Order: sequence, then structure tokens, then C-alpha cells
Amino acid sequence: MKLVKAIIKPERFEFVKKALEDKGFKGMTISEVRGRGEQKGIALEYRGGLMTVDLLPKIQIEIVVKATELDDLISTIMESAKTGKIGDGKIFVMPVEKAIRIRTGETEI
Amino acid sequence: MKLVKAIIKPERFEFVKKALEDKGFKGMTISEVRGRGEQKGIALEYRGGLMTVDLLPKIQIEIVVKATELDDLISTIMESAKTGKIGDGKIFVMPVEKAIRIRTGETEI
Amino acid sequence: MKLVKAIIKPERFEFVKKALEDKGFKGMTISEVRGRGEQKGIALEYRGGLMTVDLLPKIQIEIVVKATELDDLISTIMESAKTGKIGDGKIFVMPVEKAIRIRTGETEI
Amino acid sequence: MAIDSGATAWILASTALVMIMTPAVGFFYGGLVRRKNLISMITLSFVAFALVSIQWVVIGYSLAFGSDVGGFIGNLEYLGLNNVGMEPGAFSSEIPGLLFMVFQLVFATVTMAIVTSGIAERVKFSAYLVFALLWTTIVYDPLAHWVWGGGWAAQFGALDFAGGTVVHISSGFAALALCLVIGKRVGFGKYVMEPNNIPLTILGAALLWFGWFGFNAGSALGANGLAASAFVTTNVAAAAGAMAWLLASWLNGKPSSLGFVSGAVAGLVAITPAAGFVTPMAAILIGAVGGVFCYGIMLWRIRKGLDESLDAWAIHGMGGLWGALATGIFAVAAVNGASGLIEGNVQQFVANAAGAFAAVIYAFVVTYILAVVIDKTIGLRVTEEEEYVGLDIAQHGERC
Amino acid sequence: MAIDSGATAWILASTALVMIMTPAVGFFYGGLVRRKNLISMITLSFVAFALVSIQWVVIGYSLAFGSDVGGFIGNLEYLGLNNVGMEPGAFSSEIPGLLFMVFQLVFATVTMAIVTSGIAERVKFSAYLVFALLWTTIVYDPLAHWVWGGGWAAQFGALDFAGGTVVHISSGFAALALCLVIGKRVGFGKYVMEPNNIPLTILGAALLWFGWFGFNAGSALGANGLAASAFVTTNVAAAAGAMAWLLASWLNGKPSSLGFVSGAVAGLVAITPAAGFVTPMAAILIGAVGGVFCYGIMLWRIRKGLDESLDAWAIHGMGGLWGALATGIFAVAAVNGASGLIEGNVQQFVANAAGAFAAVIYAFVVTYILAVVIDKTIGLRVTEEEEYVGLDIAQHGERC
Amino acid sequence: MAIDSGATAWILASTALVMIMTPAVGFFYGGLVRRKNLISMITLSFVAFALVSIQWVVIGYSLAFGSDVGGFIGNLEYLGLNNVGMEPGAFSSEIPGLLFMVFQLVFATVTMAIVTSGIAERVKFSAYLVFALLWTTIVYDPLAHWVWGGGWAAQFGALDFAGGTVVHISSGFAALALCLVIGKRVGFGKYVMEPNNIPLTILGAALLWFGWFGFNAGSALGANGLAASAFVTTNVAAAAGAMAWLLASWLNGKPSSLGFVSGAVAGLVAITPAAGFVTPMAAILIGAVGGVFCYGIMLWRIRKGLDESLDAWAIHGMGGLWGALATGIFAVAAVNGASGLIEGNVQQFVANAAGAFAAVIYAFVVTYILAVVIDKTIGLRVTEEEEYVGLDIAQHGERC
Ligand SMILES: Nc1ncnc2c1ncn2[C@@H]1O[C@H](COP(=O)(O)OP(=O)(O)O)[C@@H](O)[C@H]1O
Ligand SMILES: Nc1ncnc2c1ncn2[C@@H]1O[C@H](COP(=O)(O)OP(=O)(O)O)[C@@H](O)[C@H]1O
Ligand SMILES: Nc1ncnc2c1ncn2[C@@H]1O[C@H](COP(=O)(O)OP(=O)(O)O)[C@@H](O)[C@H]1O
Repeated sequence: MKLVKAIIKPERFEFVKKALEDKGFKGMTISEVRGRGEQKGIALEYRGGLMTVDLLPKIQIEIVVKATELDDLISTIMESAKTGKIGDGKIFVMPVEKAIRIRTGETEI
Repeated sequence: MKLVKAIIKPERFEFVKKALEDKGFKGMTISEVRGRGEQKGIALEYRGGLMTVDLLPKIQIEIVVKATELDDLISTIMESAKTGKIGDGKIFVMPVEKAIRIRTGETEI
Repeated sequence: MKLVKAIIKPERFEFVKKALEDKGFKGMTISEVRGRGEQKGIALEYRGGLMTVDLLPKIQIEIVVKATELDDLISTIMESAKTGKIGDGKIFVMPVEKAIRIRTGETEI
Repeated sequence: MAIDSGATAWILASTALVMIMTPAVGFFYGGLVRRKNLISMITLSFVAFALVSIQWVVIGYSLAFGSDVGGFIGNLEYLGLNNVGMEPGAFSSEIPGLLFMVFQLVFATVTMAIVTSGIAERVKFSAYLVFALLWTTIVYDPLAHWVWGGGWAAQFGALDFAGGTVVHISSGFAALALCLVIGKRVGFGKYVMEPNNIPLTILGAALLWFGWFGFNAGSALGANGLAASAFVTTNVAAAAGAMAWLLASWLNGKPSSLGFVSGAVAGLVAITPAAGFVTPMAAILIGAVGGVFCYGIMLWRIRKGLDESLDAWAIHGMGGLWGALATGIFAVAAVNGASGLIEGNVQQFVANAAGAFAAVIYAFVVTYILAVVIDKTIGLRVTEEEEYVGLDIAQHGERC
Repeated sequence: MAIDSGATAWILASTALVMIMTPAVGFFYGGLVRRKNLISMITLSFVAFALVSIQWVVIGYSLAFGSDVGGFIGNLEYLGLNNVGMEPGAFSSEIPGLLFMVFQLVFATVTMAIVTSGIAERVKFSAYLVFALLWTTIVYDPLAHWVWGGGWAAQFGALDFAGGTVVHISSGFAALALCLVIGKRVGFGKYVMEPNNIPLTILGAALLWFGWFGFNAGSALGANGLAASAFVTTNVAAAAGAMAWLLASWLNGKPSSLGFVSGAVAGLVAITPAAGFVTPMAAILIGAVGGVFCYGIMLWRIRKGLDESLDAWAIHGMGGLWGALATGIFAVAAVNGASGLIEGNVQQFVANAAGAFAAVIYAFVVTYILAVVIDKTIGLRVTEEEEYVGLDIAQHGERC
Repeated sequence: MAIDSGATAWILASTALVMIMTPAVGFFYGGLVRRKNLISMITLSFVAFALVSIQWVVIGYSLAFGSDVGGFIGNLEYLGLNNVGMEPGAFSSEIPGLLFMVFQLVFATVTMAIVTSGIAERVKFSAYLVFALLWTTIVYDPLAHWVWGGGWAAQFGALDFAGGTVVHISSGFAALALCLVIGKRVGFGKYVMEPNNIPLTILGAALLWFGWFGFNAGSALGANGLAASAFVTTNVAAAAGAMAWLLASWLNGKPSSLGFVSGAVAGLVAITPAAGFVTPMAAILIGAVGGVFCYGIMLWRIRKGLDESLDAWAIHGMGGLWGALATGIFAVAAVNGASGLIEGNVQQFVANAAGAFAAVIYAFVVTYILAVVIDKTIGLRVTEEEEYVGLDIAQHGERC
């Protein structure tokens, strides 16, 4: 099993969620994070003119899937999250050794 | 070493924390996330009647333990987090290659 | 590739960020978490006198790097995050199998 | 005509009370939108206050209250507050002329704030400034003149104690016209847009209720029995509207706090034109019907897929319409000399209905044209990208 | 008896000021509970305002201020505001009868809001509505009658300038009775329940202090020297209470903002019955003692494991009791004609003590019985599962 | 001299309005600091209210308004409110002496709150309490005496309608002196310190604007034409200041909500001394210039790396200076009998300039010395570790 950690733009989140649903990926855990990468920060005002904030709000989606579903999941996220502009985000894939459903003790996803 | 990532119901959190303490698991990092799985969303009101929200608030607990303590940790969480109702959450186990205490540089947990 | 997950004191965050920049580590994802370890909680007031809160606010930094850069990254964080007092935090290193930039599909970091 | 210090004291206080309503509309609306547009939403209201304040002293007051020109508009005798002084004036027998002017000012500002419901989360700030300046001049000022400034509706005998027609019908139907021109928010009807801060909306509602005492009881323009009566009718209509919407919506789900405060506003709107003409018991009825009626209208709007985002139309527009008719029905001579339908005075009902429907049409049509013109020239709406990012960052360079 | 426009202006303004106190109680309490119950807590207060507003005009005012029946209750002469008009009435020589009525209304509503402390984070909303309607009718209305409506306490000579007994003792001891019947919150005393939004609580406190000027200085029922005097005593007692609690709690830990605002409310409560009878210097003493005393009572309550969650009992109940006694001690004839213990008038102290203790017993016992009856029939408390999830979602279908 | 009930009603209401400004300063400032200091920032203001309330009735009022001693200070005739009663007094022909006293009290408190800008996010709470008590006694009280209590500036003919010099210059320059003594916040100028809650700041601004009607129009000390005139000038100056800052800052970036509310406060400050002496059209000018001018000063302060954190100096200090000069320029006899430069009265301009610059020097120098003394003895600043953790936890044991 793999954990797919995708860090995307908040404004793309609804699309990604929809695309995942359509492909049958139901389970997911999301959190609000802030990130920095290639993307230059945004300029904010604070009474005295501009200031640049380099940590921008992002949505982090974590999904655990069977290894066989991995490619499908990645391509679904990539298509739906992409705007082609800098800051679109990253996907990281990490190994998961075990997954357990608390309610039943099942170890299938 | 293993990272145990447990996603549980917020209303069970105090119980899980207590159970972990009793078993001597002191270190942990928690964050507020939202998640979706089998559980149907909840219905909220918004002036115009019902709307269904499918991403529900969850507490994510991350604990890094020695491999030998893994089973004890998992069963402690499972017992204390379980309500038997849908939405009880998931536990994921992931490999950790190294753990360092910043203050001392120790690599024991 | 490795994921470095560092959990540090919020008041050290600006220093760590600066140190990382100086060393050329640009990409990072941060989130606000709460944690417990060796550190005793803090005492808060609530009308009726003291109460102890044991989950303290921490900043979690996640950075994915090439394996070759790992040691440099870890020592940078350790130096800049350290106060020498309890609660300085932990660093965990985890394997990453794949990293993809959504915008371009590149798999380099 | 000498100044009465008690009346002056009450209208000074009332003006301050009504002033707080304009930012309060911002808090009310701000809590209902998504977090990325919270600052924007509050700012639209608060800026309306400043902008209309200037417009009103420069020209608006004169257009509304200057000597009548053809039943439609006032002349320029009060331009730049010329001839408006510390002594009582034509409209204020017991209070200074300047005080009457500024009491009217705060009505003009809050009206503008209500309108922002129709363009929530998608309007371009620069276009809004231009729109607001023109709207208050060519929609609000004439309407105020018709009803209160000696225009045709006043001559015709339409009753509007505190602005059901001038403030609520005009802003509600303007919001409706605006939302048709600007179009739906991206994603409206497709995914859930959850309110970001319900306690803030409740705070806004509390301040609105508080300020409304100045709005309605201040409209007696004196510290007397009529002010007391209007105070009471205002309060019970609001309470009845709140409880009625709460209970009605309970049938469909749960008794939500948003239902409660929406009903309170509906009740307040409904009693506004009637506050100084009806008894407290009639006010309970007017408020309760207002609450249920506006709730029904809102459900209809949602079913139709109309993105009049924060329901200024359902609550202020339609609630104001109900209030105008209710005034024509429930006015009793014992309160303030005017009789409505229940005392057999059909004429009063007809006058009120005519005044209200004329305002509906005028506000809707002129706003629609104005919005189209601005949209074709400056452009009313932000880009889709800006809408995704949110107006706080995109338009104001701020976030919260 | 002719209307005085200045007095009327001030009581109109005062009524608006007191009105804001009811939602302010909601903000104060809302900031102190856990986030999952924030909307619920605010809503309990705000709904109290609407519900009691209707009850009061329909029947409550008559029960409280109708002609005396056996020293215990008013008759039905003012049912549905019958005989309450724009002219001065029996209780209001300088202001319209309707204004006196609505000024009293806002006292009844805020009292109900204070009571919700005892059922915080666990009450069933439907049961609360029934409870509130009955409580205001069978507890508040008789008490108001005893003290202000010509009932036995008034005849006996008990002094209560602005409602220390009627408002604060009654609500505080009602909260105590309620919390005993409904039981502790799940987890109370076992794990920490951290306040979710201290700035909101401070905002509530600021609005309470602001509104309290209407409460106390408005109770002079005129715009005169007595109103000014009550204004001053109110302000300094609040300030003294705030500083006293702050400093007292500093000895045990740190000077917290919650200690400061709690002390301010304690000072305001303590001065309420005395506001129009004592000097400013005495007010400082009354407020400071109130702050320290209520702080001590609260510590005792916590040690005893009593979950009277937001300390209405410690602050309003016991603070009101102290205020009632203090009025009997510190009243001086130079202020308002009444002398207390320090001018040698033992009788006044006895009358005040009697009135206060009678209110303690009546409010506690009747509330207890009422709560038990409702608990046995409708059920006062939500299920444990709902309590875990939080009342916002479970009872109102909302979240923040 | 008999009490006028209308005047009394308005000053009672005004005092309540001004009272809300002190916590409002806390909300305004609180939204601008980092989250870890939010409670601290609000508490500094609110505690100022309580502390100065006590100081004022005990001694402050007497120092400011007691019979003149050498042009510099009042004597002790009103110690402990001795000789201040329910009848009109020396300063209040139509209202009770106690009411005049408490109306002045709320000015003293808000002044103290404004000062906290200069020590934001780094002051030690215990040192602040000592500082505040001394500052209000040796800086505010003499200044109030000079201008309003019959001191040298009054004798010299300086005009200050509602406190531009006494309140704003004094607090603004005190904040400047304080920030020089206490030093910059750790990290100032190195990394971004983002405001934590802009909507809270806007709420604070809305309440300030609301309360300012009591501040300025209440300073007429009557419910009359002058009060109405001051009400109008206040409102339009605020509106003009808000729009002017908004537009000026738009040239450099985006039209921010913080720019808007900062401009509103700048406009309000600028009109404060002039409110009862100038026409509404002049007020628009005074407010607009105030907005642009204070914006420029703030930019300069930031360029210089001065950590006068929340710009009390730029907005209140320099805005107040501009207002004092503007009063000397734009006063017209038709409004209130006083002529300024535009009516050829050079003397008035000189008097106002002299009064203002004397206040600048006195406030700056005495505050600087006082701050140094406290810093050397008690220590003005928290430890660096506490500053990192934040004052909410470190000083108050609370968090939000
Ligand atoms: N090396 C990294 N480690 C962890 N998170 C990263 C890393 N690089 C980027 N990110 C995350 O991905 C987000 C988008 O990255 P960015 O470089 O701005 O976009 P793009 O990949 O389109 O150039 C960042 O805001 C950050 O949260
Ligand atoms: N495949 C998954 N990947 C990541 N998180 C998941 C996944 N499935 C479930 N979760 C997390 O676990 C939570 C509980 O899952 P859910 O399916 O609702 O409960 P249950 O396992 O009792 O049926 C979800 O809200 C989500 O946060
Ligand atoms: N075993 C663990 N698993 C996960 N997170 C941990 C663990 N131990 C510590 N942490 C995180 O690291 C933070 C600092 O740990 P702590 O023990 O207080 O400091 P120190 O390592 O300096 O003694 C904790 O607040 C927690 O977030």
C-alpha cells in the first residue's frame, strides 16, 4: 500500500475532490497547510505598503491506496489539480506497511 | 521505528489520550484534519435547508515508536477509539528510518 | 528521496526558515500541530485558577530532499531550532518513493 | 419652531444607532461568505458608509429633500448643505436641520450596504465604487424624494414610517437585478459554500436589531409616545419574525441560529414601514408573517438556482413589499391618525401598494440598466482566477 | 403627568443599551465554552430575547406590573398591552407607559439569558424553549412584582434600584438549581475544558458594561442628577470589581483577562441594587468587595465539583446577594432619601436581607421543581453522543 | 443654572458611547498584532479603562478641573469627588456636575488606551499598571487642565473642541517616547509580522466611529444645533479620511481595508479639535488631508525603522497636530463664534499652534522620563523568551 500526499492549490480542491469521487476514490484525509517552493510569495498590504508572504495556503490531501491503484490515482490528481501555473504543487508517494480500520479491525483499504 | 498515523473521531480523543498515557506512550503529535471514507457526511443547515458536508473533522495522531511496541500501541488506540459506528477511523503504519531529538541529538525515541 | 518531518517550537520557526533559505532549501510544507513529549505542559488560567495543558502548539515542517542532501538538511534544522531547553522537538526521517511536480510532471525535486 | 432638547437628544442617539447598522450589515454578510472573501464583504459595506456620506452632504440630500421638481426629484437648493443649518428646517420642527440631514444620511448608507448581497464574492472593487456612487444618486435619492421629500408618492398618500419602500424594497430589488447581470458565483449549486463565521453573522444581527431602534423609533423625529410605540412594535415584530422562521425551518430540519437571525431581520424589515402606524399586537402578526413569508421566498430562490447570494431580495425586497402592504392593512387611527384596510380605508391600501410596486419597478429596472452599463464599460466582475483566489487577496491584498 | 422629552430620550436610549446586553451574555458565555458549543451558547441567549419579548407583551408585563393580587402577583389588566399606551402610566410619571413597559421587557430578557449558564453545553433546545417560557412566567414575573410591581417586598420597604434581586439573585440561583438537576457535563473535572474564544468573551463583557449604563442609570427613569449619580456608581463599582478580582487572582497565578472581565461583571452586579442609593466612594468599596467575594465563591464551587458551568451563581447569584445587603448598609439619604445601616437604619438592612433571601429561596425551589418536571417529561438533556458531537451540530445543524 | 433633561439625556448617552471606545481601541489594536499577543493587547486597553476610572474619581478629576494653580494644574477641591454633585457645577450649566465629571472620565481612559500602541507585544503587565497610573496623573491630568480646566492654554485662547490636543497629541507623542525607550520588537524589520485578525480591527474601527459621535457631538455639552453640527463634521471628516487614505494607498498597491479604517481614524482625529468650529465642507477637507498626511507619516516611520507598532503617533499624534492647526485655520464665527486664519484671525492660529506644540513637548518629554525611570526600576519589558512565547501565555496565562 502507498500513501499519496498531494499538496495542491486551495482553489483547485473542489475539482480534485470531484475527480477523485468520479474515479471511485472515496477515502481521504485533508489538512490545511502552508507551503513554499518555486512559487514566489504573494504581496499583501499592511497599512505601510506591501509585504511579501512566502508561505502560501495549500491543501494537503493524503490518500492510502493499494499499489495497483497508484498510477490511476496520481494521474487523476495531476489532471484535476493542474493549472499550468507555478505553485500547482507536488505529489509524494510513500510506503505504507499496514492499514487498519478501527471499527472492524480489517486490514484492507 | 514506525510512524503510526491514526485518524479518529474528535469526540474520542480524550479517551485515546488517556489510554495512551496509561500505557506509557508519552510522545505524540496531533493535528486537526478533515476526512472522508465510508462515513456519509453530516447534514448541516444553511438558511435554505439542508446541505451535506462530506469532509468531517477528525483528529490525526502521529506517534513514532520502536517496532517492538507497535502492536501494543495499535491495540491501545483501537480499543480506546472504537465506538463501533461508521467513521471510527483508520490507522496507518509507515516506516521511519531515523528519529532525532533536536535538543540532544539522541536518535533513540 | 527522504521526507524530513521536523516538529519544532513555534518561536524558533522564523530562524529555521531563514537558515533553510540560506542553505538553499526552498521547498517546504508546514502545518500547525500540537504535541507532547518529555516537556511538561504549560499552566493556563481559567477564572478558577490554574489548569495544565499538556498538548503544546508546535510547527511541523515537512521537506522532501534527495538522500544526498539529508545530512545537511538535518544539521541545518538542528542548529537553528535548538534552544537547549526541553520541548525543542523531534526530527523524523521517512522514505519517499516518488515525487512529482504537478505542473510539469517532472519527478525530480 | 424651536429646538426641543429631548427630541434632539433622541435623534442624535438614533443617528449613532443607525450608523452602526452599516458595518453591521458587513458583519452579517461577512460571516455568511467563504473565508477568502470575508474582508471583502465587510469592506463593501463599510466603504458604502464613507462614500455615501460624502455624496449625501454634497448632493444627495438636496436631490432627496430639495423642493419638489415634477414629483420626481428635489432641486439643488441644499447643494453642499447650503441652507441646512443649526436651526429647525422644513422637515424638522423640533430638531436642527443639520440633524435631520444626518439622520437621513445614515439611512442612505445602510441601503447601499444591503445591496452588496447581490454581488458578493465576485465584484470588482473599482467597479463597485463607481456603481455605488451612481446607484445612490439615481436610484436611492429619487425614491427617498418620492416618499419622504414631497414627491408623488407622498402626495398620493403612501405611508412609509421608516423606510420599508425607500430602504428595503429598493435595496432588495437592486440586489436581484445586480445578481442577474453579474451572474452566479463559480461553483454555485455545484458544491457547498459553507458560511465561514456564524458567530460573526449573529453579532451583525445583534447590532442590526440594536440599531433598528434608532431607525424606527427615531423616525418619530421626537422623544414622545409615538417613538415609544414604534420602539415596541419594532421589538416584537423582530422577535416574532425570528421565532416564526426558526419554527418554520424546524419542520424541514433543525432550528438553526441562521434561521433565527434571518427571521429577526425579516421581522424588522416587515415592521419598518408600519412601525408608527400599528399596534403591538398587529406588529407580532406582521413580524411573524414576515418571517415565514421571507423564508418561503428564500427557498423558492434557491430552487430556481438564483444566486442572489445573501438574500437581500428575499428578506429586504420581499419583506419590504409585505411590510408596505401590511401598513396599508393594519394602520389604525388611534396610533398615528392613519387608517388602513382593517378600518375600512381601501384608499390607503391602494396608495401603499402603488407606492411599493412603483419602487419595485423603478429600483429593478434602473439598477439593471446601470449594472449592464458598468459591466460593458469597466467590467463588474473579477476574473475567474481572482474569484478562485478570493477577493480578500485579489482585490485588497489582505487575508484573515 | 406630562411626558418629559429629555427623560423619554434617555429611557429610549437606555432600553436600546439594555437590549444589547442579552446577546452580549451570549458572546460572553459563548467564548467560554468549547468550540463545538459556541453557536448553541450564543443562540440560547438570543432566543431568550425573542421568546421573552413575546411573553412579556402578551402576559408577563401584566403579571409583574398589574394591580397587586395578594402581594404575590399582578392581575391581568395589562394583558396583551391592554391599557398600556403612549401617555404616562402608573409607573412612569415622565415617560410614555409603553416605554416603561419595554424598558422592563429588556430586563426580563437578560435575566433569562443569564440562567443559561447552568445548562451550558448539554441542554436540549426544545426543552429549553419550554423551560424558558415557564420560568420567566412563574419565577421572574412574580419576583418583579414583589419588588417593583407593588408586591410584598416593595410594601416591606426592600430597596432594589435596578434589579439586584429581581435579575441577578433570581437568575443566579436558578442556574444553580438547573445545574443540579441536569448534572455535570461529561468529562467535567476529568479533563480540561479550555475556553474557545477569549476575545469574544471580552467583547461580550465590553458590551455588558456599555449596556449596564442603561440598566442602572436608566433605572432613574429620568434624565436627571440621580441618573448621573447611578451612572457614576455603576462605572466605578465595575472598575473596582475588575481590578479587585484581577489582583486577587494574581496571588494564585497570573492576572488573566478572564479574571478581569469576571470581576467587572461581579462589580456591576453588586452595584445594581445600590446604584441610585449610594455615593461613588461607597460604590468603589461595594464593587471591590464584590469582585473578591465572587472570586472566592467561584473557587469554592470548583472545589466542590459543582458544574454550574459559567458561574452565573457565583457572580450573579452571590454577587446579587452581596449587593442587596450592601444596599441596606451603604444607602445614604443624601443620594436618594433612603438610609442604610451606616446611617443607623437597621430596618432598611433587615428589609433588604429579607427580600433577598426570600428571592433566593423562591428562585431556587421553583426552578428546581420546574427543571425536574421538564426533565421527567420532555427530558432536559441531550444524549451522551450528542454531547460528544457538540450542540452546534447536534441541535442546530451548524458549525463554526 | 437648572438641569436641562434633554442635554442630560444626550450627555448620558454620549458618555456610554465614548466608554465603548476604550475596549474598541483594544479590538482595533488586537487585530493588528500577532495572535500570541491578541489577548494581551485587548487587555491593556480594557485595564486602562478600569484603572483610570478609579484614578479619575479619586484624584484625576480634581487635578484637571479643580481651581487653577499657576496655570498648570487644578487644586484638590474635588478630591474623592468632594463637591461634585447632582446639581450643575462650574463646568456644566445644563447637566449635573457628576455627569460632566464622568463624561470627562471616559476621555481620560481612552487616551490611556491609545498609548499602548508604543509598547505592543513586549510590555511587562505589572510595569504597565504602574506606568498607566503615573502617566494619567502627571501627563494627562495637567494637559486636560491647561486646555479645558482653565489652565494657561485656555487663558491663551487655544481652541480644542473635543480633545485633539489633550487626547490625541498627548497619547500619540507618548507612544512615540515609549517605543524609543522600550525598543523594537524582536524580529521587527527582519520578518513579516502579519496582523492576526483584520475583521476584529474593522469591528474596533466601527465601534470607534460609533463612539466618536459621543466624543465630538457630546462635547457640545448640550442637545442643540452645535451638537448636530459637530455630529455632521465628525462623520464627513471620518468618511473623507477613510476614502483619502484608501485612494492614496491604492497608488502604491491595493485598496486595503486596513488603509480604509486607518484613514477613518485619521479623519476622526483631525476633526476632533475642530468639530464644533468649522463647517461640514471644511470638515471634508480637514478629514481628507488628515488621511493622506497620516498615511505619509506612517510610511516615513516605517522607512525609519521606528517600531511605534500600531501607529498611535502617526495617526493620533500627527493627526492631532494637523487638527489643532486646522482648527486655527478653518474656524468660522458663524458656527461657534470663533474665527480662524481664513477669517483673518492670525491670533487664533498662533494660539492653537502654541497650545499644540507645548503639548507635543510636554507629553513627549515627561513620558520619556517616566518610561526610563520605570524601565530602570521595575523593568518595562518582558524577557526575550517571554516575547517569543507571546504575552498571552507569558503574562496572562491564557491563549486564543
Ligand atoms: N521539497 C519540498 N518538500 C516539501 N514540500 C514541498 C517541496 N517543494 C514544494 N513543496 C510543496 O508544494 C507546494 C507547491 O510547490 P511550488 O514549487 O510552489 O509549485 P510548482 O511545483 O508548481 O513549482 C509548496 O507550496 C509546498 O507546500
Ligand atoms: N484511503 C484513505 N486514505 C486516507 N485517509 C482515509 C482513507 N480512508 C479513510 N480515511 C480517513 O479515516 C476517516 C474515517 O474513515 P471512515 O471510512 O469514515 O470510517 P470507517 O473506517 O469506520 O468506515 C476518514 O474520515 C478519513 O480521514
Ligand atoms: N514519539 C513521538 N511521536 C511523535 N511525535 C513526538 C514524539 N515525541 C515527541 N514528539 C513531538 O515532538 C515535540 C517535542 O518533544 P519533547 O519531548 O517535548 O521535546 P524534547 O525532545 O526536547 O524533550 C512534541 O511536542 C511532539 O509534537
